[in-house]
Amino acid sequence: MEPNPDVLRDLHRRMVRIRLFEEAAGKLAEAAKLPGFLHLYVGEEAVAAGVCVNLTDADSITSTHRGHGHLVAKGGQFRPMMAELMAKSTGYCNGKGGSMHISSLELGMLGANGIVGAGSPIAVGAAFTHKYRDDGNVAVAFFGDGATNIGAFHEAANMACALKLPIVFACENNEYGEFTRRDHTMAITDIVDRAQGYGMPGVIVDGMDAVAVYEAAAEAIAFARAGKGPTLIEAKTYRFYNHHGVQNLGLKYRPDSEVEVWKQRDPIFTFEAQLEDMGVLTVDRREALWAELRADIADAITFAEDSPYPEQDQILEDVYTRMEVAR
Amino acid sequence: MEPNPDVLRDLHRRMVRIRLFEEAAGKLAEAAKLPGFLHLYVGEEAVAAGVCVNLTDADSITSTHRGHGHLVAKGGQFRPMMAELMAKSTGYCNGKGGSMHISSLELGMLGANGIVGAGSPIAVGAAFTHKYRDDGNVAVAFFGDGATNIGAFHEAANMACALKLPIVFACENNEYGEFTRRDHTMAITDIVDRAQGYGMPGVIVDGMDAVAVYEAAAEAIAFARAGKGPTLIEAKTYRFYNHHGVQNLGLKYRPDSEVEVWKQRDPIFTFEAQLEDMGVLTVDRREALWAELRADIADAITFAEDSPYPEQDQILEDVYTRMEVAR
Amino acid sequence: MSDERSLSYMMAFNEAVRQSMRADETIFCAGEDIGAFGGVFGTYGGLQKEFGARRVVDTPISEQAIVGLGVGSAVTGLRPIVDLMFMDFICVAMDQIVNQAAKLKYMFGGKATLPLTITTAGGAGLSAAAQHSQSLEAILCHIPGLKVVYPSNPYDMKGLMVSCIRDDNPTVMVKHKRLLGISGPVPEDLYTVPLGQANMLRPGKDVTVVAWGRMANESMVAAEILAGEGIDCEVIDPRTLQPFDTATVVESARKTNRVIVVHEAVRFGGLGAEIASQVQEEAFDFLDAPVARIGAPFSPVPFSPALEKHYVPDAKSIASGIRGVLGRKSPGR
Amino acid sequence: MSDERSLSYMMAFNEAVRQSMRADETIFCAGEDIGAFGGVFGTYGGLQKEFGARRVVDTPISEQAIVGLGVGSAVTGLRPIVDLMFMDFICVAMDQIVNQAAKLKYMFGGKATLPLTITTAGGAGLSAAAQHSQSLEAILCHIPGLKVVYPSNPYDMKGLMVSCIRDDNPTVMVKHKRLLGISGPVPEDLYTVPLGQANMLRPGKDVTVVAWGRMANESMVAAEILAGEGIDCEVIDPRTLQPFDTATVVESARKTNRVIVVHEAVRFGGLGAEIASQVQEEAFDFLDAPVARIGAPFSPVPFSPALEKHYVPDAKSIASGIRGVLGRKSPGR
Ligand SMILES: Cc1ncc(C[n+]2csc(CCOP(=O)(O)OP(=O)(O)O)c2C)c(N)n1
Ligand SMILES: Cc1ncc(C[n+]2csc(CCOP(=O)(O)OP(=O)(O)O)c2C)c(N)n1
Ligand SMILES: [Mg+2]
Ligand SMILES: [Mg+2]
Repeated sequence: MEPNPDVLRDLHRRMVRIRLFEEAAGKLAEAAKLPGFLHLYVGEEAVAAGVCVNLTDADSITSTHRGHGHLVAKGGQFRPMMAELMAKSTGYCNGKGGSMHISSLELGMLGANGIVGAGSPIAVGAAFTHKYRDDGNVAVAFFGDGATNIGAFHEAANMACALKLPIVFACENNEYGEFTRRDHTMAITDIVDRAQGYGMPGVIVDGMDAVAVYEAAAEAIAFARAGKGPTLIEAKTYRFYNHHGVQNLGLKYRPDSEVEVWKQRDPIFTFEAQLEDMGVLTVDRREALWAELRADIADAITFAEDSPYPEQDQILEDVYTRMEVAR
Repeated sequence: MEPNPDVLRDLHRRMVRIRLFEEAAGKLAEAAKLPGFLHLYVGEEAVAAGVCVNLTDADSITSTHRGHGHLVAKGGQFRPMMAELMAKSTGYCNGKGGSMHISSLELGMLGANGIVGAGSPIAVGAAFTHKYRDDGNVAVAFFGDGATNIGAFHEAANMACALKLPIVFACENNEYGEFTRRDHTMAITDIVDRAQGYGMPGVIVDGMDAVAVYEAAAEAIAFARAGKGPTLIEAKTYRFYNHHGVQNLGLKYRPDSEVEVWKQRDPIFTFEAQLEDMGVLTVDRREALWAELRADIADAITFAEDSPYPEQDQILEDVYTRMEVAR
Repeated sequence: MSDERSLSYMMAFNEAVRQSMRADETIFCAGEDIGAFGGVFGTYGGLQKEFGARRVVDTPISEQAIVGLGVGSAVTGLRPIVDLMFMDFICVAMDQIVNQAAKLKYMFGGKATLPLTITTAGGAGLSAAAQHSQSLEAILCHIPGLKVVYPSNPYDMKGLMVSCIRDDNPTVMVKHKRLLGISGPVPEDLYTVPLGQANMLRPGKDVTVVAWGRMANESMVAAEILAGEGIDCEVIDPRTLQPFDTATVVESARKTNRVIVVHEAVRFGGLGAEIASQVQEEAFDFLDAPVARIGAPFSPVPFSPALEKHYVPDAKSIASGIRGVLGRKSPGR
Repeated sequence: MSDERSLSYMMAFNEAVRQSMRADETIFCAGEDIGAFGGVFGTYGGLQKEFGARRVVDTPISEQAIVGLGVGSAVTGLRPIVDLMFMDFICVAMDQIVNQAAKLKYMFGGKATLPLTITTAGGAGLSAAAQHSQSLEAILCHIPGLKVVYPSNPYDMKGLMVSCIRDDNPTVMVKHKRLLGISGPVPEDLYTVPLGQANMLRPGKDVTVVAWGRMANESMVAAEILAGEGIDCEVIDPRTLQPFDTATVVESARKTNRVIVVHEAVRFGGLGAEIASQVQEEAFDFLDAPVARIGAPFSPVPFSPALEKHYVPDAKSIASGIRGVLGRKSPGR
């Protein structure tokens, strides 16, 4: 499933959109303009983009605490995203969710999630709907390496296989859970070794290579759409910034040299070089794209800044869906 | 690790003790003399016996809802066991736990458990103690095939491997979880396929063959005692009676023919035939053993029947360990 | 007349699910042993036969994934009913219930509906010991986003279950294990009992008794006993515990001037505390005695029937609690 | 004088653990990121350096196994301290907490001791949204077998934490996230604050205010504001929520005749309900007004600081609540 030039450009655009959104969010956070926690996706763009290029709005995804990248890749608009991060009433969640719960049901993005591993069972439910309706759509659960140690992931993976649901488990293995190295918390080298325990295929992919992710995801998604059941994809990747926020202000937990090695493999810059070599992207077009998207970001920031905060009386709204009394 | 004749006789004795206890409990339950739920271990005796022959009282085990067999195999005495099932104050748990929570800390039996899968994390804790103290002891977690679908099992297995604890995960795969066939709830054939996802060795063993279980357990336990970490043992076995109680009174969920095939492989009778062939057990000795143990059971029943129920004022005892006020 | 047809509590549940499923293709059920076997309590009996394995799904023993299945399918447009066999097992799935199902709509700024029903079996009285006998409704009622019902009779069971299924919010339907076999009149048609409306089981003038689930029935027996002593109890079954019908209870309190709440859960921190607090807040000047509470003592549920029978409130202990509120002594105490 | 040494709430916790570990080899700590990194809140900082990775253990992200590790090691003779980073995550481990840790001793007929301490961080005020801001103490307090502490200042933090560690029962130590940085006098020696004893933060004669964690401090500010209006508040910090020091609160209620309970959790079903119920039960004839309760509105914790600031009670809203109990109007209301 070699991607055609349109797909390549689409992959690229999605990645750049994520990068710009995240860099902007990081800057705003450092300027104390974003309340709450912020988990940046920078460095991992190829995973969300590579997977989501294969999806439509009718397909469902679940996400993690590190969810902006997934929403952008699924088509998220900068304005309501930025507004949400700034806790404004024009945000995707009207300022009630924030970075950790950003979502867009119209785009099939069933929410970032503050509980590690909790998204996967929800993705199983979405996949169940797709199978129940026989609508040809799939669900993708994104989660980290650390999340595979939690029970909810396990139950979701097993149930999806037992019910043969149209779902892809997309693991972003960035070698850390918060500030702890992966090898302290599991005795295996590859997450994908867990796939066989559920009875699904597992595939390792270079998470810094958008095309590799795209191809693996295309296959797994086609497999799911064909009714053949789940796949576990492990994308080896790395986050360039701190677990949350931008710079690590606490104890050092990753050697600089390690960060540097991974930064050399920046998923966007290496991809751009390839695309230029292939003639799919010219320097002009690339620069125009970045400029265009930078303008979008600036616009979104202005929009968000100009937006009102929610009003006090909205606290008690949206807790329940109000039901007609007589039905 | 060929077992010597003493071990063989020990295995045999433990299995017969389990069988007699369980048959007696079943009869009492049918006579409405045992309150609450009762999950019989008949058919699976080779597993508990084969594992526990390798353990001392200083080693720890955790158990399941189907826990009598584990306690008997670990050296449980009939009198306090029977009294517990009869809800008497002379029971192992003073009548507060019953069948589903039967335990004996002095014997290293950390409790039957009414929550499927919940014993494994507790076994991890016991194994941690053994490692922390460097006392050379191990923990064994017993659990069913169905329990491997629950998150707590997964977390326990992974944590035990990550911390390289002296523990053995002993799965009793009896092909059913309650009234549902295993192949409806998982897409794999062998539970042991899950071992690799945690980074531990996995071994399949014939759970109707006490010697096979013994050998596999001996190896795994030696491995654990040597500080090499966990092992997953999958014993293929079968319960001869209903999920709870004795006979199935509800809808039929297992074909009679299936039950029959397994009963042909009765772990005790086939073993006795072998032992007689080997000259390890004479017919006389066998009959004497059954008679002796039957008498023990009768004694235990009398003891339990004659024992008093706990008194109302004991309800509020044992909730907390009382602390000295000033310390 | 169809209204006089008698059905068990268990079959009333079953019929609610069955008729609802016939009427709405988006409804499905999932849980352990509920398919081929019909559920360990028989409450899902025969449904898979009628609706097939597509709509009545046997799941692995995976409570977190079972509730997650409900959350994810509800938010994408289905109307799931998921079963957690024993109420104690809500603890296993607590994150999906409390942090996901209850909060998802809110976290999404209201842009989601979650027509999810969780069914479970609560209560003691079967010598099922500490992990299979709990009454944990107070925990659920403390969580914004959830609704909780706990029917005491077959009529309410059917009507409340239909309401739960139709409700666009996550609801928890608690069946009491000891009530499964009781029978009573249940109309054949598909009716609802609205959520959030208490039921006046017995009007009276001397004291208000608030009780649900099995305790509602025990309280009725207590009321009969006390009627013989000239004490006229008003017994209110809230039926829905969240949202709670405070108005009905407060109105009654203002009339009788004495209130007692009865539940099976341990007294400390039980829902009785919330009800008592609300009553004294809203009927302070009407109260002739403190609002009393009857609940289990502060211990896990003991296994031995010799203990359990004293642990769970019954008509006798309720009657003596009511006498206490009225400043009367119980005989032989 | 050592008593005048000032330490932060966070470091008071740290010192309690450190000094306890020096004194008792059976104590170890386990949790996510607590080892090399010292915990995401820094509360475990430097402990691994002093005690090594054997005694300060970084675990996988596995809350159920973390608590299970505590249960199993406690029952076999160690004295574990296990950390659940955010209080919201108790839901993930709820089965091990509620069905295992709390009940094990009882189910075993008393033949077990479980010297387990679970530490966690509760409370809102960091714009951490619905899944990282909850106050779920009422749930834990409803479970027989658990003890629960919630310190409001560094002195109590150290003393209560030492008591938790030494207690032979499962205890839950809730640190309030917003108090981590506050400082106050903390003796250098290893002292205890006994579990189950309330602390009279401020004697007064007009009204009793019961509040813990951050709300204790906000209530003290409210009391200062009201002092200027001639209202003399008695502020009681129970410190331990389970077992609850009813006697101290009731005694105060009998003196002041007016009581208000303040907590950060949602009002409905919060611990305030239990306290209010007990007060009206035991001081009915002394009360001049209903026992009042201040808590969060019945919704998940909203992310936006614009909403969260109104969601969490503060000195101002507490002051106006207290005025209400006294039948006075708040200015500008
Ligand atoms: C149940 C739960 N436990 C712990 C946390 C705290 N926490 C937030 S992110 C995180 C690390 C997750 O690691 P991983 O799954 O690898 O994702 P990554 O952050 O590396 O993308 C942890 C432990 C949480 N949010 N939920
Ligand atoms: C968390 C939880 N879910 C469901 C149950 C109900 N239940 C009790 S035993 C059982 C089946 C367990 O199957 P398995 O682990 O294979 O053990 P077996 O009974 O076959 O020995 C179930 C579902 C339970 N006790 N705990
Ligand atoms: Mg990671
Ligand atoms: Mg089984």
